Amino acid sequence: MPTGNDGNLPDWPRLYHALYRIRAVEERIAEIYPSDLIKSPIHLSIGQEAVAVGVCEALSARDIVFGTYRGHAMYLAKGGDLKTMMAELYGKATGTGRGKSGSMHLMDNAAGVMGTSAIVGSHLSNAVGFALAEQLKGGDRVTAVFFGDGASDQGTFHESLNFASLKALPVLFVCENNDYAIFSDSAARMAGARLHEKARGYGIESDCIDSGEFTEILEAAEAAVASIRTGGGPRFLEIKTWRAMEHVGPSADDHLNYRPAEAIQTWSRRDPVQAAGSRLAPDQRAAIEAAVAEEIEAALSFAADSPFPAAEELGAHVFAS
Amino acid sequence: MPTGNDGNLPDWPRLYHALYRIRAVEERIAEIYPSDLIKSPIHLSIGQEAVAVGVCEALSARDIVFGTYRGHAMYLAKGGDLKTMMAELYGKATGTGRGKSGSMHLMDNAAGVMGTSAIVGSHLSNAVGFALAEQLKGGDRVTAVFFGDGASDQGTFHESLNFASLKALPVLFVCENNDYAIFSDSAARMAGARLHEKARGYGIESDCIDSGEFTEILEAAEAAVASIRTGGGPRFLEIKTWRAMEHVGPSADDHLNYRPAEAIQTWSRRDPVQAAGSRLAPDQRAAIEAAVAEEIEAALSFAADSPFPAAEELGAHVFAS
Amino acid sequence: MSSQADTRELSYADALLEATRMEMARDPSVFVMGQGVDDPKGHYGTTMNLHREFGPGRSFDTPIAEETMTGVAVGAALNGMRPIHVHQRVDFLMLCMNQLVNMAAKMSYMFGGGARVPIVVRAGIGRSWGQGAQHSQSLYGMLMHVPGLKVVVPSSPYDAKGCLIAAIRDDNPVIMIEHRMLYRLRGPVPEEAYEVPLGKARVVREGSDITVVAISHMVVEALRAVDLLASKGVSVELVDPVSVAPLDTQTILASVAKTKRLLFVDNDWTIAGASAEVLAAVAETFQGREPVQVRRMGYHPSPCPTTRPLEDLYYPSPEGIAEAVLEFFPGRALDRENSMAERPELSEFKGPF
Amino acid sequence: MSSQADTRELSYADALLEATRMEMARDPSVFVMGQGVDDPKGHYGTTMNLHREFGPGRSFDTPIAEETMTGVAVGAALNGMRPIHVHQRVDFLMLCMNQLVNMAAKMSYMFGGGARVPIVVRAGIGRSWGQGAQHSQSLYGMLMHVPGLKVVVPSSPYDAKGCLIAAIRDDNPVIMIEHRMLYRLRGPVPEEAYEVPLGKARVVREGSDITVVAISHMVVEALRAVDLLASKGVSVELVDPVSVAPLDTQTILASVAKTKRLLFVDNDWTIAGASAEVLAAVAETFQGREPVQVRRMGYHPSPCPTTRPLEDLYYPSPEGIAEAVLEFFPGRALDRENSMAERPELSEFKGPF
Ligand SMILES: Cc1ncc(C[n+]2csc(CCOP(=O)(O)OP(=O)(O)O)c2C)c(N)n1
Ligand SMILES: Cc1ncc(C[n+]2csc(CCOP(=O)(O)OP(=O)(O)O)c2C)c(N)n1
Ligand SMILES: [Mg+2]
Ligand SMILES: [Mg+2]
Repeated sequence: MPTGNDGNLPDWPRLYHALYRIRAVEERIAEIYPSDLIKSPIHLSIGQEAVAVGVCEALSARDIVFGTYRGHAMYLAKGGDLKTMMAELYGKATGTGRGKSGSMHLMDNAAGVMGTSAIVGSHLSNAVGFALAEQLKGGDRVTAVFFGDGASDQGTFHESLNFASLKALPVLFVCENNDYAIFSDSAARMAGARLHEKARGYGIESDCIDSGEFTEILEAAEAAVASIRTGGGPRFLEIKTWRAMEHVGPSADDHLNYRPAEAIQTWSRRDPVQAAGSRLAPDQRAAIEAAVAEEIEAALSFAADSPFPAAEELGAHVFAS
Repeated sequence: MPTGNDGNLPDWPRLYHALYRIRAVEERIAEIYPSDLIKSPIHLSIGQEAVAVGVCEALSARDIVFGTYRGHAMYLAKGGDLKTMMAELYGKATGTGRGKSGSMHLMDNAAGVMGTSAIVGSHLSNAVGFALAEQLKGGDRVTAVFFGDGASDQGTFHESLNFASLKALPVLFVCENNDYAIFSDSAARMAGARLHEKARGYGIESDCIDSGEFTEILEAAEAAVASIRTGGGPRFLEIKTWRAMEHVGPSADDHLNYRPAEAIQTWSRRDPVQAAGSRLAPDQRAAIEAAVAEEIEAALSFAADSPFPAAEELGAHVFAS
Repeated sequence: MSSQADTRELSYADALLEATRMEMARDPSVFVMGQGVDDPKGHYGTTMNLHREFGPGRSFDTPIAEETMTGVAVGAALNGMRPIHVHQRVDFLMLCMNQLVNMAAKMSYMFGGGARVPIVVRAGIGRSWGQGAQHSQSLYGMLMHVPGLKVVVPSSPYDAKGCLIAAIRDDNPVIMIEHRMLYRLRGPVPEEAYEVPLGKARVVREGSDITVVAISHMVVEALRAVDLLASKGVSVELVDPVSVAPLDTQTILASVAKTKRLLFVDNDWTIAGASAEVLAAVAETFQGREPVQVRRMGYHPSPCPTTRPLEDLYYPSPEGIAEAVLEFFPGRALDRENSMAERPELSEFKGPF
Repeated sequence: MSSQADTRELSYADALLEATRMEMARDPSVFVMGQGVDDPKGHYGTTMNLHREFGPGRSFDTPIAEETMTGVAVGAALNGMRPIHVHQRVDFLMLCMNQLVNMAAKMSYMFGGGARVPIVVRAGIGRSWGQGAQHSQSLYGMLMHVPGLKVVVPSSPYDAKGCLIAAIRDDNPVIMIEHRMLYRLRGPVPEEAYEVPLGKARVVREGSDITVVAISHMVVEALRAVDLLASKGVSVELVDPVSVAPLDTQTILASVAKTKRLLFVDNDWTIAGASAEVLAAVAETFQGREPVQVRRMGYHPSPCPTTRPLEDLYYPSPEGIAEAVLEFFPGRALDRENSMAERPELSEFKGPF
């Protein structure tokens, strides 16, 4: 797990490990999916890993993240447990949510992953509220909230930015702008200025990274987190990225031709995992990949060997007690 | 009723009539209120009349307005019937809504007053939808929607601006910015840029009038309506104004000291009704005022003499048929 | 119903598409809006290519902004249009309850008849696999509480087409609840346009020993239960309310008056929902003067879990329904081993959504 | 209850204020948020000067943005706080149903116990005059449909204080429905902090001939009806559920088992609401084996009109309740002329809101 950055050069082996690990986990999930071991919708982040890893690298272990149904990358980047994640996908009692969460609602309190939601946009205000509580308590944790471009269609996006700015809350808004909400491109949904510009309209310092470059993301995130941590109030990052697979499910869907071929090519050239991997010596890279493969197989065994929840579990946890 | 402007100088006698008539009606309502003839909350526009009259003057009789519970001024400025309005306030069967609307839900189809709502912000999207239908049908009516600064707190404000801009709809957003939502001043609710600037963020041409000057409002409204009518898409007007009375009810409440004394004085000097009246010769003014007084008393008699709705009316109109 | 026997078969999804196309062709004020309605999947095919056939102004994608887009539909309706607003899931209606409950449901009344709001809100419900707490609700039990809203829950292709046409032509807000596991269900659907009256229950199967009322996909499940009961000598009368608001309690109560037994199989939570309303009507009607036995079943009173073993317990099943029926008849029991219904729409589902 | 007799009297509003102050003093994680909570009226006095006493961080005004502010409360709760979110009117909850139903009600379950959401949502309901269609709903009948939400409807100052304290200390989302015509009602309230258990009905008046269940302000109206019935020889057992979710059907059913008669006076629409749920429970419990007579009354099934003559028909009244009770006892009738209850909270109301 990334443990914060000390201002030195990026530690590429560690970063490649983080990026590659997410990729490998998701590719393995896609491979397994047709076997029906995972009976829950999966929204893969393949292609988008740099956002989660770049931002979580800038966060400390105690910081908090909120995310969406497309949450595997964020969960893993923040240090979420892989074994319990895989058990959750398999619907097992040892899963992050005892089999009640599935892929869409991963959570890991110990790692600061406060949960993921499948109602587009609805978790932004939860993150803002978490940050409000942090401010009220005088704590120094930063809350980062990941969301898609589609979430910005919702009024709560604006209400959340407004309130965060009004109270100068320690929250980092991270827009993973992959330009699509399912098949709908942002031009069909959004008028006017870009999102980070709209965020500035609320008096929130905002940045955009359009290149997909990992180091740019990392630097912007570090600057933002540092400013938030020292009482600078909310910050906003709009990070362009690209979803390589279909919106939901284990496959690619570019044969449906809803996205421009040129953009597909551009972003395939920018693949963040390949880019990071190419910075390493082949044997170093191979060692990382082998270690990841081993970890994944161990997690899968854990998941496979775990029991399904007992019938009594159906009625448990409706209320906390 | 104003019938649109022909580019000549303002017709002050007519405008004063429109402004004074609203003022006089509301003052009369405030006077009557303690007698309990009006058993329904009243939100007076005293002090804000220039907005409604200025904008409606720029609209044609066939154009459409949507407004709020603070709707008397808009209703009257757009040509809503005074008799049925007063009957409605008295809860009578001859009222605009047969006694089911009260002051907060005035409507006059014939005058293009499409209704008023008491859920802050909720009618913006209705106006946008009305304009969408107008566009789909190829009609040329402009839809204007009046709302307070408080309504802009709601996410639907943003969603509505976004969609109106996206579809280039013939809708005029009119923000009556009296700086308060009940006792809450806008600084306690809003961060960042001013509202008309936020509107620009959606690619909507926007104007602000801070002076309270009637002619400025009128000119801005005429320019906006002309542009909308010729296919220029939505426009936005932020018009600063001042509520002279309490949020709801017949009295002033400045003794509660929630608004700066200086602002109270400034806006009292800017009273739009006095300003217009002072442009007229005293006898001309007196004649207008006398005519208005007569009209009001006739409306009150109509209201007083009308019957209450029969018991069967309770179950009628749950569904349209 | 006999006239349907000769008619062509369509899937539920195609019946909805056909209804929409016919109404759009007939009436230029009808249009379709909603997230993804013009996308390559066309909301399970139900809006497929409408934007091509009728132009992009009459079937269009929207921002993900349920509150405002519902308000837009309401406003368009006030200007004479008849919008059909499509939502992937009823859960998302929680974002536009304000427009539905405070605006659409109120306007006719609060303006004394001066406004009408002919909108159709189509919303998907239902399981597939692992949809979880936020994508598995039904909520018609909540929506039917509000005067001014009509709520229909068709279970067959025939009713899907007829209800949608009736809903489009209705001058009021109509919410249409569509279970995803029904979209591929096939059944007879007349080619012409026809209306299924909103507020009239349908007796799906006549019987004399017990009245089973089931809603939406539970009608399919209840029919399977009836098959499982074939050898048990229980004559089931199966009633589909088709609409929960208005709710045709008369037809249901007439059946109960005959059978003296009622099992309500809800497709939702039962607390203060459709089944509560019908059981209350039974209490009011019979006033304990006759020994009318009642029972309701529905979603387990919890959010929906994702894992299959718990999901299977969460939803009523054909076997569970059959067992519940038999409990009304002491001494008869189901042999679970040899009584598992085929449920192709569930067993053949392979994801991803 | 006898211990209350000696205690000091407080108004319902003051009881709420006292509960809030005590809990804020006891527990630094408790805070108050909502439109106007720090304004000169302090939400009918219930939040008066809390910002002065505890600082502006612990009682603050919010933007008019119900969805997001509810989400903020949820998020703060996830971070260990216990927010009390105050709404002038339950109607505005239609703007935050998503946060209540899809988020707050789901989190504990969908994270397998990994999250808890201790929020209190206070919402006003009820008439005064001419509030109309958009400011007169109750909607607890809708909210109680959703597993994961608790919904309380206290009718007395004693229960107001005790329920609010219990709600604040509860680890789950609790919605508290407060009728405006109760705020000035006075009654005994112990000085110390105490909890009224959420989910326990209260027998307000013991009796043997008929069980009347009434909710919120209808408890007050039903007590007046009982007075009107004094000379009619009908012994009424009056039960106040106090909480509709969880709903203590046991206490109600025990009373009905005794009286064999139930009149439910709802403070909401009855369709698929609290009264439907209780009548359904009666049908389930007695299975028509005993002649249990039932009836429900509530808001007229329409939006609320503004004019007083229709408003008077829209709401159950003491006289209407008394007449409904007498209909259970053929031959006895109310002399309307000489039986008009005093209703100071309504007759003395002079606006403006
Ligand atoms: C409130 C709501 N409306 C609609 C949906 C259906 N839906 C699921 S994902 C999605 C697209 C979201 O796009 P974006 O926010 O850009 O995230 P991405 O999937 O691209 O990561 C939509 C519309 C939903 N889940 N919630
Ligand atoms: C959704 C909603 N939340 C809260 C309220 C309570 N409320 C009534 S008027 C008002 C203030 C609105 O202020 P503004 O929009 O500026 O209009 P003004 O009263 O100043 O004309 C509020 C908060 C409401 N009616 N609707
Ligand atoms: Mg996206
Ligand atoms: Mg204002």
